Formats: sequence, structure tokens, C-alpha cells
Amino acid sequence: MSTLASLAAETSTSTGEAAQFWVLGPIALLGGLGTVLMRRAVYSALCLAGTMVILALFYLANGAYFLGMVQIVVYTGAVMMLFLFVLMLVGVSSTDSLKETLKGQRLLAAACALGLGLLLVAGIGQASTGSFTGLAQANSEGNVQGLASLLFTRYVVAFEVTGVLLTIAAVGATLMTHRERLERAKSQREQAEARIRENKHVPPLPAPGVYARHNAVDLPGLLPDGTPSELTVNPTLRARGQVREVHQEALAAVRALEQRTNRHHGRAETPGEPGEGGANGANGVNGKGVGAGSDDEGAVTDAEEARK
Amino acid sequence: MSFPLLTATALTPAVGAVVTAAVPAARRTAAKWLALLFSLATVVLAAAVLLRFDTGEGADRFQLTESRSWIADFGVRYELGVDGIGVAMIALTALLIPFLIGAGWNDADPKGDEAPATRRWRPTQGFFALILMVEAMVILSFAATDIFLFYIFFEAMLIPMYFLIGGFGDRAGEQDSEEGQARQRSYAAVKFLLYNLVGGLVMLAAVIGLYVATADQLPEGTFSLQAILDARAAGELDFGTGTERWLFLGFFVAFAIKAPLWPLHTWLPNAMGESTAPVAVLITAVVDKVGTFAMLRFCLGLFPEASDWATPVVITLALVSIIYGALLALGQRDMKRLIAYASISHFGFIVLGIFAMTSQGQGGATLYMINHGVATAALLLVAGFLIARRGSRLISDYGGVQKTAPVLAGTFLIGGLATLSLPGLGPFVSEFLVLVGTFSRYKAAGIVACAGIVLAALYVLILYQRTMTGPLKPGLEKLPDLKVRELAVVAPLIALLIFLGVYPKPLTDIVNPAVEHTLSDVQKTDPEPETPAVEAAP
Amino acid sequence: MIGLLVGAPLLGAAVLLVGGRFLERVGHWVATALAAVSLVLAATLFFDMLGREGEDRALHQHLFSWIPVADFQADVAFRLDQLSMTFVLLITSVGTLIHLYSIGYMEHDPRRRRFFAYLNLFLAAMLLLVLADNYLLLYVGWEGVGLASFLLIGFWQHKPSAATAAKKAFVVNRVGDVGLAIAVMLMFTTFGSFAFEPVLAGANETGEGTLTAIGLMLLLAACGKSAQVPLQSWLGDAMEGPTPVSALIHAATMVTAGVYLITRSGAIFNGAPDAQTVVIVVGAVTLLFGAIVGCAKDDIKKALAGSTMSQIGYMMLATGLGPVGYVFAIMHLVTHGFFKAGLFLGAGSVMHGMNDEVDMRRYGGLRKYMPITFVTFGLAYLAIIGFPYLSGYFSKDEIIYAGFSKGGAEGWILGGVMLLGAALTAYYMTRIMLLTFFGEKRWQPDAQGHEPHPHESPLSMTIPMMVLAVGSVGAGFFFDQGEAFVHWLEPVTGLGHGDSPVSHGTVALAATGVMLLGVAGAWWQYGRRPVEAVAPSGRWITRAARRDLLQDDFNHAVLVRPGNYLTRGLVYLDHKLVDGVVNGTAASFGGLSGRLRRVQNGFARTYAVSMFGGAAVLVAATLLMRAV
Amino acid sequence: MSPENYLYLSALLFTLGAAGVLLRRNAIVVFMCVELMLNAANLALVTFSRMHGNLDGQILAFFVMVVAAAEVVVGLAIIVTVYRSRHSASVDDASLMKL
Repeated sequence: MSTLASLAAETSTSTGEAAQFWVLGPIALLGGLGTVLMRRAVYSALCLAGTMVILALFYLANGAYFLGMVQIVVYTGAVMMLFLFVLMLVGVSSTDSLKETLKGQRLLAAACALGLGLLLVAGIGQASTGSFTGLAQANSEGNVQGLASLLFTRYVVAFEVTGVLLTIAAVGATLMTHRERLERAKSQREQAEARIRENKHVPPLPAPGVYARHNAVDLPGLLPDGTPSELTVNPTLRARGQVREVHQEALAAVRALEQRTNRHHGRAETPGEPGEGGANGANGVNGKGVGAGSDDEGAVTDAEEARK
Repeated sequence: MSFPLLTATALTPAVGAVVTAAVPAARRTAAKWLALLFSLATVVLAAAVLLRFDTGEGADRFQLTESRSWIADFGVRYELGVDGIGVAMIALTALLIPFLIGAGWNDADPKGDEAPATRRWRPTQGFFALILMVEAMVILSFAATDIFLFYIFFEAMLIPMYFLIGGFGDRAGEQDSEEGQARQRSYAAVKFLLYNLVGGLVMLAAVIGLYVATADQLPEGTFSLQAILDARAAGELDFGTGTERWLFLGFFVAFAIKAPLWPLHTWLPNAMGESTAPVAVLITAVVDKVGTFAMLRFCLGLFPEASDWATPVVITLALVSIIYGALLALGQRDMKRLIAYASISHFGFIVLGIFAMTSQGQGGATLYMINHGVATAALLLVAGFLIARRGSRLISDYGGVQKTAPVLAGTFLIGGLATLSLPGLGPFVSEFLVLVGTFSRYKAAGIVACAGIVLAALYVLILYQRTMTGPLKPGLEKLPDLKVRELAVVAPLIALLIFLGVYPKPLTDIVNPAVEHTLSDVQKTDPEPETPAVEAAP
Repeated sequence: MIGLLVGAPLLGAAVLLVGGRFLERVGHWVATALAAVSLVLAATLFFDMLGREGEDRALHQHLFSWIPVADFQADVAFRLDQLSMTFVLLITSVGTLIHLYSIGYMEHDPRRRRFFAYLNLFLAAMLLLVLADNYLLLYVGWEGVGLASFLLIGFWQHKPSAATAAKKAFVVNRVGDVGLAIAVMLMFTTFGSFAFEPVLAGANETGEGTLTAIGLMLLLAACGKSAQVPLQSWLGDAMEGPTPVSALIHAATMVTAGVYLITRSGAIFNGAPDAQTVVIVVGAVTLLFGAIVGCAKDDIKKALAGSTMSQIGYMMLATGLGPVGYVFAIMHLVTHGFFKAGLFLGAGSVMHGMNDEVDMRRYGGLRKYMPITFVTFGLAYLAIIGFPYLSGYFSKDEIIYAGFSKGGAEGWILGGVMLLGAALTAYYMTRIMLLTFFGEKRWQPDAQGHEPHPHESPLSMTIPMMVLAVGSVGAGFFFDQGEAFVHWLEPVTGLGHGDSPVSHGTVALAATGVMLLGVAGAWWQYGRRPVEAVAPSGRWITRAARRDLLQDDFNHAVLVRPGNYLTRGLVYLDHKLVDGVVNGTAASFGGLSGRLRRVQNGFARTYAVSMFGGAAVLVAATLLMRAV
Repeated sequence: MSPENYLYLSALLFTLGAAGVLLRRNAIVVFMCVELMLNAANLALVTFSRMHGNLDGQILAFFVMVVAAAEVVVGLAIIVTVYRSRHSASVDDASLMKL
């Protein structure tokens, strides 16, 4: 800390700071890139966090100790966490494809960003003032004190206003996200009665994975005719769009299997018969059941054994 | 400044419009009589203006002036005042309107299918109220001596006109279906509106420019015509050549659209063709005159050098309009469009006279505005009666009318003869003055314009021959002759035409001083005769 | 007094037109009475004028100031000097006679009242024309008579041919009127006035160029009104009008207005020899043109119309000769007024008796049936062909003599042309005479199938004919007494004496000789043997002459058809081009806005892009500002 | 080394953030990119304050942080509500700004 202070106090940068900059700067850039390019929001959030931490270090190096701390605590600590929470709420694993939908958007965006960047750099280069006065006497009685004296004298009004702003923000946020529940939640009994009354899904909803070659919770069960039914998956997952695909081969395999068993029992072709399919399905499920493609063969083989 | 006579003259029809519009739907007839009453009251007031106007020597140019501050910040004032030309035009306007109301007495009645009970028929009240509204606006724009004030009325006029054109057509178009006609009507109305709005916007820019120009040369910016003229005369005000030309163009384009000058004329045939005869008269005989009037008063008065600079072009355009309009009139199949193109030709004459910059030319142009107003009114109204009887505007649907309706044919012929400016009728005086005025400065132009006379004879007589003479067209056997109301409308107009043709002196006495003023504004004097004649014995 | 002269018939016209139905019974009498009133006025004025001496015979009357604008001072003022007096007498007398005649002629026409109104209108306009004190007022009368002739030619409007003829007459005249209008303007710009006195007085000190221009313009006007080449085409068709009209307007008075105009403007023409030459040429050409046409027509009225053209050709030619000719032009004009009116009335009387049949080949042998007509017609006939000591003889021979006195080759040419014309006149007049009154009857039942019963016309028609016959016999002799007419007109027109290579006597002899030649030729062709009822196709010259020497074909090809194409093309252009440009602009704006609308696609990120773009631009701008 | 490098860095980061805002469809990511831009701005401010030797720059950066925090709170709240109603956090699965 003190070393950093001494560093910042000086009117020229030390080699140490240079080293720090040249090491951390690129990483910060990488973080930024990651934020922009990562397909999954979570990753980009993490990249952003990283960048922020590095920035905090740079603050410190620039003699803004208080800000550095605040940066770490408030930003990296609070804000990013907030982001992550929301991400969880919205669905961690949902990845948005980077395929551009708006025509020409990518080109324009690149052009704008690039142009802006170049212009800024150019501006800085043009406005460069080689010499700079350190913060020595500004931070003479401590950086925090210095800030405080400014904050509570010259910028006091702005300070108050920001206070108000924060309050409003908090209230507003709660107000927006808070949903008023108009009637008390239905009890399980009532729900059941409702189901009977409107005579829909009278039995409990089918479990996920049933009749499929897999019993993962996010894999929809197959209906007797072999079509996957979204109903079997938990609504939350459905809402997040995290229902896993049922591979077409799997479905084909099931159909093939049923036909074979029918032939074996010498029965007329009545595809998709609950009992049989159920038996097979159950068998399949009880048997070794990971990876759709592979265990079809398995199922076939024990079917053969059964015949002999 | 005792009693604000001009304001009263303009206000009467405005009030009349409100009152007429307020009449309940069931009492149509009452509304008509009210409208007629108010228009007649306006005539009385206009007559008072005419009498109060002093034509003596040394009488000041603008009389009956009124002046109140309106928008002090921009020096916009409510300034009214009339010179001889203004008086004449106001008199014409006030005089014509009652005839139009009389002619359009039944034009806006609910037609057959649409019973008065239903809300959707075109209310008679509206028709007459709008006409009165237009009258008020026109009178004000003739009387306004504050340029901004003038601009306002110049534009505001469009609104009632738009509804008159778009809302009330004579159902006699070439296309038979009701919707087709409605579409044509709205097309015509929108075209009219757009053309004039464009002109108006250009003019607005020029008006603002004018204000700026005055603002940075005079102690404070002004829109007052009188003030600007005085400043000019005193040499305090001089827009540079460039500015002046731009401003001139701004004003001139607007006026050239209003008084349709080739090639800005195409809105007129549509508008006149689709609207009922009285409205068509209103357009060509009253509203368009504001354009030519404004050329004479504002373009020349405010921008003499620029006018001088533009004269060759303007005269060329005027000549083109004369010939072009006449030729197209020859080619028309639709009576009202034919008259519309004839009017374009006549407006060519008016503009020609104005920019000939001779006292004969400009005096003639002023008379022309009035005579053309009356003549066109006579011809067009009779044509309207005819169309209303047969329900068609196509010339080919008529023939031998004079056999069943001799009086109608006769009045039609007189209107036509006035249009081809036969000596003894009003238009001859003005047309000849314009020609002489032009000829004495630009010989070639004068001679070219003469071709217009021959062509006029052609299109009028061909129209008369095709519609009125020859064997009777089937379907016209029962065609009734003019009714008393119609005759009462047409006869006075014809009498007026003859009077103006035989004894125009009273009119010229009013107009001449104003023309002298205008000429002195543009610093022009009549060319001297080559060999002054030896004084003849009386 | 002079005002009343014009006023009386004008009043009549107004009363009759406005008066309405209840004037039907008396209308024609009112009109005739008013015409007579103006005749009486004219007579009194005439004797009053005789009472005064030389210079102060001319009367002026200033009624009121008409169009005063700056230097342009047009007054309604009259001028009654010997020249206008002559015309006034001719117009009122012939006019009154023809009013009288029309009473009988139009007896059965339902619209007789209007007919008389128009006749009165014509009288008023014509009197105004000859009485006007300045060219503008003259112009009023000039177009006034044009209007009257338009109304009267097209009086039987239900006949399309009549309506067309009326329109044609007016339009062709309009062309001439433009000439007069331009002439007036030229006068105004040259002399600063267009009243007779200042103009004619100023003519002396004005450049010849200007005078020539004015002269040619006046000539154009004269050609229009007097049916001279190239504006002659309307006169033939004008015969569609009722015969009294043809007699009054298209023979006796209106068509001679051109001669009046040129004589009146003598001072100008004297100063412009080139213009005079043109006048002479026009006159000569028309003289032959009319004569040839007259020879070929079978329609009696058209034949007479051709003769009228040719006779006016004589007058024109005479006026072209300058002071030498003016007097005799007017003299011939007056005598011609008498005998040509007589001829037309005779023709009208014949048609009256023949169910309005006009084809001479369907007449024949009528002298037995309508003796009075025959006699009067015959006398007029003798007068026109210049039978010795009848009026035509004096006036025409004087003109021919004047022509010779032009001197040199021109003189001979002119003389020759006029003699040829005289021969042709004799020929076609004799032809008419023979075809109509001699030979055996050739008439057949008309379309309705009833046989015409030729009969003598009522007194109201025959009396005017007799009077005119007397006039056409005696006028010339009377005028020639001690050169009364010459002395009468001299103060106005001036008088010149050319030196002629041939003497009066010789000319008279030659004229009579060629006259007899023409008569003989006509008799040889039509008198010896019966005339076939349908015209033989004839040689090309005959066919051409029947078609008025192709004048209408020419006009149609050169003026009408191109005109039609022009107008049609312009209508198309106006719609497609002028209007198209405007509509195109509107459409393009609409399309543009539609395209711009697509940019606002509602996607937040698109807007963001534009935001950043804007930001970049701003930064760039600031940097540039700093850099500059 | 000269402290302008910090400025260059901040410029680059800012540009990156901008690009992200323009390119990404996931509202949350967009938000993060905004944060990135803010931070870049802060870095610049801090550097300036060091250059000029007074603390106003830092104060400004401080305020930026506060406002950013507020903005994040509200923004995320909005995102959540939108997500509830539309079951998506994409900024342009519907053109919200067009009627």
C-alpha cells in the first residue's frame, strides 16, 4: 500500500508501475473481449469481473485508493453478484447464438465501434500532455480525507442528489420486480380437485425420461406413438428453454425395437401399443441407460437372448 | 381614421359565414336567404368604400387606412388600406358573390338518394358559409397593406376553397360512377391545395427574408408596405441586387401559381372542371385575381429592379400562356375545362399587361381582372345551368340547344362574345389596352399576343356552334329555358358587361392614379410617340 | 343628331331583342320604321350639308370620353364629312329598302323578330363604322358588322352548313381585325393618337417604313372585311344566310367597308407607295379570282358572290391607284351597291318563287312567270356589265381609265386585267341571265315532291327591287353630271389626274367591246342550245373554279389540319408532360419516404448503432474543430 | 512510461464495450458491456485526476459508480420483469420500438 502510495505520489511513473501496466493491461483487454464474445452470459460476466478487478488495481496505482476499494467492493462485489443472480434467475446455461439476425448490423456496429475507438485514440494522442503533476499534495492528508472534504463541501448537493437517486432506484426496483399476489396459493388438494373437474391430466403428469432411453430430468418422456412430450419436463426448465432434445435415432430405434418384438411374438403390426412399448421402455430404462445411440444395440441383444 | 369601413366590409361576410353555418340542418332555405342577405350587405358596404374613395388630384395613395399593432415583436401590424386597384377588386368581389349564391341556390341541396334526414348529405349551410368565408378572406387580402397580414389571408383562403372544391361537385363528370367522380374531385382539391401551398411556402420564406432585410437596414424590421415604400423612396432601404431578386422570385412564384401562369397552371382545369359552376367562378374570377393583384401591388412595388430584371422571362411566360391556353381550349371535350383553359389564356394577358410597365398595360390589366371576372362569371354560370339540365359536361352531348332554349343560348353567346372580347363589351376595352400597352414597349410581344384574339374567336365560336346550333341532339327535346332565378343572375352581369364596354370611364378614373403610383414605384414612364401628332382640332 | 343616326337602329335592335314575345306581331314594322328614321335623318343632314360650303361641310360631334388612360385617349366622337355622308346615304337607303323587302321575304319565319333585330344591329354598327372619328371607334363598328353578319349568316342555325359558314366568316374576319388592331397600335405608338385628323395630318412627316407597315395592316383588315385574296374564302359560304342579308351585307354595304377604310386612310397610303402596290395587286388578283369563280358556279347566289368579290376587286385596285382612283372607287362602290343589291333581291325573289331552289340549272324561262323580277334584274344586269349610260358604265370605265393612267407597263397591265375582268363580268352575268330567265323551264319537284309554282313576289318585295333598279340605271348618269360626284368628294379624298396613254373615249369603246364579247360568249355557250339540267364535269379550270379555285382545300391543308394536330398534341403533352412532371414529383417523394420508413425497424440495437455513429461523428467534429 | 497508456487502455475498453452493446442480443450481456464502458470512463477520470493533481476526477468517477449502481439495479429489475412477461431476455426478439 505504502509503496503504491509512494508510487502515485511521484510525478513520474516507476518501472514497477510500468511492469504492472504492461502485464495487467492486456489481461484487462482480454477480459473485455471475453465479455463481448463469450456465448454464455455467465462467462462474460466472469470476464467482466476480472476486468473490473484489474481496473481496481489500476485505480490504486493511480493513487485513487478509495475508489480502488469501492471498485472491488461495490462493483466486483455487489453489482456483478447482482448480475449473476439475475442470470441464475433467467437461466444460467441458456446460450444465445452469436448469429446476427439484423441485416448489416454487425458491419455497422464494427464500423461504429472501430471508428469511435480510433477517434478516441487519435484524440488522446492529440491532446497528450507529457508532464503530469502527481497527487502528492492532493493526497497529503490521506486520499479518503481529501475526497471527503471535496465531497462534503463542493459536491455536497450532487452527493445528496445521488443519495436520493439510489433510494429511488432501490424502491423502483423492488416495485417493479415485486408481484402482488391477489389470492392465496392453491393447496395441493384444490389443485387435484380442479384437475378432476376440468378432466385434464387426471393422473399425475408423466415423469420425465419415461419411455425414453434416459431418465435425465430435462429429457422429455416419449408418448406411446414416440413423440416427445414437453409436459413431462419441469415448467421452470421449460421456461428457461433448457429442455434437452430427444435424438431422432433414439426415436427410430424405439420404433424398430417395437416392430421386432411384435414380429417375435407373431402379433399383427400394431405399432405404439402401450403395454408392449411400456415393457420395452421399462426394460430399456431399467437396463443400462446412458447415451441413446449405444444402448439400443444392448436392448436388441437382450431381446435376442430372450428368444432363445 | 373614423369608422373602420374596410374591416366592416370584410367582417360582414365572415359573420355571415358563421351565422349561416349555425342554421339547423332542416332550415336549408333560411340559410340560403341569410347568405344572400349578408352578401348583399357586403355589396352595400363595398359601395360605401367606392364612394368614400377619393380619386381627386393629390389624394393620397392608400385611403381608408386602418392600423393597429398586432404582433409587436415582429412589427406585424393589422394594416388595411386601398388604392384604386384595391377598391376596384373589392367592388368586383363583393358584387360577384351574390350572383354566385343565386346561381348556386340549389347546387348543394341533397340529391335524390340522400334524404335531408340522414346526416351524410352535403350540408347546404356549409356550402354558402364557405363561399362567404372565401369572400371575407379575399376582401381582406385585397385590403391588407401589411405584407404578413396579406400572406395570412392569401393562405387561409385555401382552406375553404379546398372544401368547396372537394366537397361539392356537379355530378356531371366524364366518369359515370359516383365513386369515380368523388375520386376525381378529391384529386382536384388536393392538387389545388398542394400547388397553392407550395407557392405559399416559397412566399413565406420570401416574406421572412423581407423582414430580415428590413430589420438590418431600418431601425426596426417591418412588414408594412407603406413603410417599406417610404424607406425606399428616402433611400434608407436597399436590398442588394441578389437579395432583391431572390425575394422577388419568392413572391412571384406564389402569385404565378395562384394566377395560373404557364407552366404552373395544371391545377386550374382540374379544379374548375370538378367543382360546381359557382365555385369555378369563385376560383377563376375572384381567388385567382388575388395573384395578379398581388403581382401588381407587391412584386412591382417592393422589388422594382428585380421586376425589371425578370420582365423578359415573365413576358415570355405570359405569351406562352396566352397561346398555349387558347390552343388547349381548342382541344378540350369538356365545357368547363375549355373555359378553364380560356381563363389561363386571359391570365396570360393580365400578366402581360402588368409587366409591360406602361400605364395602358397596367391600367388595362386592372380592368382586365374585373372584366374577365364578370365575363367568365356570365359564361360559366350559363354553362353551369346547361350542365345542370343535361347532367353532362361533354360538349359532344349537346347540339341545337338554341332551338329549345333560345334565351339560354343567347346569354351563352353573349358570355362567349365577351370572352373573345368583342368591342362594345367590357373585356375588349381591357384587352385592347393591354395590347396597346405591351405593343408600345415590346412590339413583337404585342403582335404575338394578337394571335390570342383569333384563337379566342375560334374556341368560343366552335363551342357555341357545337352546343347551340345544328340539329337538336336526342335527349335535349325537353330542355327547359332559363328560369327566372337564373335569368335574374345572368341579366345583370350582361348589363354590367355592356356598361363596362361602353362607358368604362368611371372605372379608369379610379384605377389610373393607382397605376401612376405603381409606375412611379418601378421608375418607368410611357414611351413617347415617335412623331408626336400635330394638335388636332376637337 | 349624328348620334341619333346610329342610335335609332341600335335602339331598335335592343328593343326587339329584349322585348320578347309580344313584339312578334309588330317587330318588323318597328325595325323598318327605325331604319327609315335614320334614312330621314341622313337625308336632312345631307341637305344641311349641301347648304354649307367646301371646308366647313365636315361635321364633328364629341359625345363622351370613352377610354382615357394617360396618353391613350379614346373618345366616342363622330365625324360626318362628304365621304361618310355618301356611305350613310347608301347604307340607310339600301338598308331601309331591304328591311322593307325582308318583311315579305321572311314572312313565314318564326324567328322574324330576331332577324329584324339583327338587321337593325347591323345598320347601327355599319353607321358607327363610317361615322367614327377615330380608328378605335371604327374598329368597334368594324367588329360590330362582323358580329351582325355572323348572326345573320347563321340565322338558320339548325342548318349545320349555315352555322359553320357563320363561324368561318367571323373567324376569317377576326384575322383581318387583328390587322386593324395592330394598325391602331402602330398609330398610337407613332402619333400618340389614333383619331383621324392627327394621324392623317401626321402621316406627312412620318417615315415611309412606318406608313408602309400601317398601310399593310390596314390592307389586311380590308382584305378580311371585303373578301379580298387571301381572306376571300368566307364570302361564298356566307350565302347560306337569308338572301336579303346577302344583298345588304355581303353585296351592298359591309363588304365595301375595306374600300372605305383605305380611302379614309388615303394620306397614309399616299405616303407608302409599296403598300399601294400591294393593294393594287390584291385588287387585281381578286378581280380575276372572283370573276372566274362567278363563271363556274351554278348556285345563283354564289355566282353573284363571286361577282361581288370581283367588283370589289375593281374598287380596291382603284384605291390602290391613289388620289386618281379614290373618287371612282367610291363611285363604283355606290353604283355597285345599287345594282348588286338589286341583283340579289332579284335572286331572292326568284328563290322565293321556286321553293328556295338555288341551282340555276333548275330555273329557266322564268321571265314569263315573274315579269317584274325579270325587268328589275335585267336592268341591274345591264348596269353591272357596263351597258353604255347605265351606272356601271360610268364608274367602271373611270376606274379602267385610271388604271391606264398609272402609266407605263403597269398601266397597260392593269388596264388589260380590268378589261379582261369586264369581259368576264359580262360573260357570267349573261350566263346567269340566260340560265334563269330564258330557255325552257327546267325545274323539277323538290325533295318533298311538290312542284314549284313560280309566281311574282308580293309588293313589299318588288317595290325595293324597282327602286334599286331605278338607282342602278340612273345613279351613274346622275353622278357624272358635271362630275358632281367628283367635286363632292374631292375635299376629302383629293383628286389626282394621271396622264393616260389612251383617251376616255377609247377606254369606253374598249370596255363596251369586251362587254359585247363576253355577252356573245355566254350566249354562244348557253343561249343557242338548251342547257342540260346537270352540270357537265367540265375542264379542270371549271372544276377548280366550282371549288372556289381550291381556296378551302388550301386553307384546310395549310391551316386547319396542322392546327388540329397541334392542339391534340398539346393536350396530350399538357396531360403527360406538364402535369406528369408534377405528379411524378409527388410520387417520387412518396417513394422516398416509404424507403426511409424502412430504416426505423424498431430494433433497439439498430437505433443504438445510429447513436454511436452520431457520437463518433461528434467526436470527429470536435477533433476537426481543434485541428483547424 | 507515460500515464497516457491508461487513457489508451480506457479508450480501447470503451470501444469494446460499445461493440458489445451493439453486437449482443442478450439484454444482460448488453448491460455488462455498458458497465464495461462506464468503467473505462472511470479509468480515464482517475488518470486525469492524477494528471492534474486534484481529486475532482476521482469524485466524478465516484459519482459515476453510484449512478451506475442505481442504473444496474433498475435495469436488472426491468430485465427481470420483461423476462417474466416474454420469457426471453433478448433485446430484439421483437421490434419493441415500432408500433
